[in-house]
Amino acid sequence: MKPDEIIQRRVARELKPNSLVNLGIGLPTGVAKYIDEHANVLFESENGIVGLAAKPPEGMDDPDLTDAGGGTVSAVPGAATIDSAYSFGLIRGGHLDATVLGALEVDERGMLANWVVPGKMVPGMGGAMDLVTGARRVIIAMNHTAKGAPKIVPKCTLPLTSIRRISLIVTDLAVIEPTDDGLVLRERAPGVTVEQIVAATSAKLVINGDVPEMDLGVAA
Amino acid sequence: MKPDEIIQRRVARELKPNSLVNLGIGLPTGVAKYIDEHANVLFESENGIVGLAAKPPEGMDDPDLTDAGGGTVSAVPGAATIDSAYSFGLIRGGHLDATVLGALEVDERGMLANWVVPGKMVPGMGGAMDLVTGARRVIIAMNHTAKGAPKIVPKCTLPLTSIRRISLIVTDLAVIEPTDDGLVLRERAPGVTVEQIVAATSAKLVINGDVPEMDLGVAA
Amino acid sequence: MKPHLKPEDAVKLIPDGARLMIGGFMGVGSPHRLLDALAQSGKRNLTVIANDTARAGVDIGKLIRAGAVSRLIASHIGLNPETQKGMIAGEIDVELVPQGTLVERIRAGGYGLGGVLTKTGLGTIAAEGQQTVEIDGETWLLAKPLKADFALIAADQADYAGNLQYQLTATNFNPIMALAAETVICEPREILPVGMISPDVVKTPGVVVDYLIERAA
Amino acid sequence: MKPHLKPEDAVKLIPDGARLMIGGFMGVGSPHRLLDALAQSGKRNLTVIANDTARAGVDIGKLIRAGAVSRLIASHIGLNPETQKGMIAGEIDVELVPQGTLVERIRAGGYGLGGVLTKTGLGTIAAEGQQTVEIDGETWLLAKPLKADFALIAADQADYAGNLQYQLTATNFNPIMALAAETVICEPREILPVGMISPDVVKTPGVVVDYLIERAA
Repeated sequence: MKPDEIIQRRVARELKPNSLVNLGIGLPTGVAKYIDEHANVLFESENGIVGLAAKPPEGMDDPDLTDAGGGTVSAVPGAATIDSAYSFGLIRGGHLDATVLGALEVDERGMLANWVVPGKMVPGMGGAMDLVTGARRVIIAMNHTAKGAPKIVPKCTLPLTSIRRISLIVTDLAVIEPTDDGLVLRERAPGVTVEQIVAATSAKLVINGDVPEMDLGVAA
Repeated sequence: MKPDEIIQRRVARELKPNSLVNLGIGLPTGVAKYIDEHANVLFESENGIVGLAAKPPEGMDDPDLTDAGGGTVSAVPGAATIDSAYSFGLIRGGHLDATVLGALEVDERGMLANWVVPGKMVPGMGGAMDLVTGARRVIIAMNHTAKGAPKIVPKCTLPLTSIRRISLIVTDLAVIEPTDDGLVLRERAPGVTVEQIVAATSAKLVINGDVPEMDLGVAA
Repeated sequence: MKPHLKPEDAVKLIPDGARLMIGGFMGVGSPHRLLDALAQSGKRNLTVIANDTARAGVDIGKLIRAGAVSRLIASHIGLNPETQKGMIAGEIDVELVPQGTLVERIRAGGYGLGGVLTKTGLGTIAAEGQQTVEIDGETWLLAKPLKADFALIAADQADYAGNLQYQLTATNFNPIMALAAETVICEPREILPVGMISPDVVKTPGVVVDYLIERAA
Repeated sequence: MKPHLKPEDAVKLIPDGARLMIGGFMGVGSPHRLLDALAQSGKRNLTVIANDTARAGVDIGKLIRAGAVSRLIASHIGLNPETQKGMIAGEIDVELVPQGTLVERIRAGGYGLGGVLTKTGLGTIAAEGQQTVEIDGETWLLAKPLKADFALIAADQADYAGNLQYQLTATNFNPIMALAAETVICEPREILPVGMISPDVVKTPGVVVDYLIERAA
């Protein structure tokens, strides 16, 4: 199984039936593919819709129905259009059950940096700061390392997205939960050892006994 | 002409074409009768509609179309429904060209008291404080005296509605404008003398030369 | 499909002492059947957050008459003498709030904002004891967010997923309250299959609604 | 009837140095023809308040490419490298604001509120130099209201009175900006006689709209 699919399948299992979820652009968007269609997970996109669905059939797209990346999407029956103020009312007001976002760095305190690399990349925070501050659960979906360098670090060197601790980190190697006691290693990806995870992580990991393998719902 | 009609006709002449106006319940509501229908003055009611119109024909009223007093009304073509937050966004945000309200007292500083008589009448301020603080012009429409006692006083004895100075006072006797120099007597009602107005007013009035009679647009 | 209840079963969810937001403006846009059931249920010690208490014995006025309300946050009680009497007798603790501030406080509660900065009420007795904030040399009144255990709201149409639309001046506080309470119970005029209400007409997405009141038998 | 203009005449109302709010999200729901005309008009030194600058040379990106913008308040410029280049070269003064804070700042400007109290950005570099407020022992960031000389917005349908409705995700910032500018110019997809849009579907009452852009010839 490809690294992205491992991450997406594992994150999909975190999303509860009848919940409202915002998926970041890129890798997180792909999580939707692995949600049980009967679970009635509802996706919101911060540009203003509750009930976002997959890309439209070829030739059936509408320029006024898009995701937060500006790409055309479809919608589920029972979708609702909202303006930007309402959209962030849902996000900031705690009505969003979960957001799934990428990361540049996560650290031992559970702090996230995902919006700027000073002097190099200045995209702006978009909705990320509101999402990380306001969503009930913040799930980070990312590759464990970037060009071989650990992204889970003792302390973020990049500017933080929020001072609110994120809820869970899901990578192609592991599931890690930030807690008061530090980053607890909860699960290993299929075939990955604890030693491999520790080697790919520059932050200290808390390891309590046996670390089980991820359940991806299918054979990896 | 009855006192109320004098007040209503004179206030009507203050409302500019294409403006958005909120009329308080009671005497101010009656101002609408005297607006030129071609002037396109639009009425908003703080319970949530832009484009309020007169009472509906007998048997044609709808319980979901009401004014701020809860009475059924009709609406003009091109009316718009708004929620309470938007309604007060219009009011507080300076989008309302004028509000016409009654008063218990107005004083030499142009301060208004119109929402409570401690120990006696506790109706609550409803939308009055927002209207007086936020409307571009606040026009007071009231009888000059209450049971013979002046309502235009040196200093309000009742709790203020706002610390924002109101724009104009129109009574059955006079038109008075609060200014930096005090209450300027601008106009007399038909047949009323300056002396009668002064006698019915306990506040000091600034009288600059001849005080013209109100133009009511019709013979009084 | 959204859970749906009869009014008398919905009020069983509400304990004595609960904090309720109730939609409506002089009863227009209030959840009439839900209020009937609540007034008959014998609840005590409720806190009600609403624009007003309608008229004596009508809509929210039924809760007042039933003695169910011990605390009220409202902008206006002038047309319900029973509420005024209860206030003067010390039976109902009434907090009067300017209407525009009241609705923004409810919105702030629902939108995760720390409060409302307004000029309304500044320098009046309505501002007594309240915090002010200086911004660029100007003084603003800080009014705090309001939240509730339950929002009891009314809508014109709902679909099976709980998406709501409102009609005319029956809209008022309802869509704002729908975001500010832990549990949202809506009494719609009619309930339709999913897909019958255009996404652009929905004013409250079903995802924030917890229960629909079934149509009258 | 609302005054109506061709795009090239509408942009004549806008002087160099004007402060503009522009609706849209990555160009979706932006007033395309108005932006075309504005980019071609040779304006200079504009301040733009918008969610983003779309892509290079597209919609608001046309203003960037034309060198018309000297100051930008936005939440995201990541998909327009020309904006980033202009920022790094010091040609465009860019203020990045979290999206939810940006829209609330615009709303506060339009609604007559003194600012926005939010947790978003607190303790990050996005909050540097900003005022904080303590409320019941909690710290909130105070973000100031935004207003503009002009709002350039797009709508789906307008009526002759300027009442507007929006479609799907083309709604975004448009209805919020419609209250926050001195002069509001709207480019609707279609214009209908008064009475063709239900009052309950109108999201922006015509009374706050100053000009409509006529349909393309």
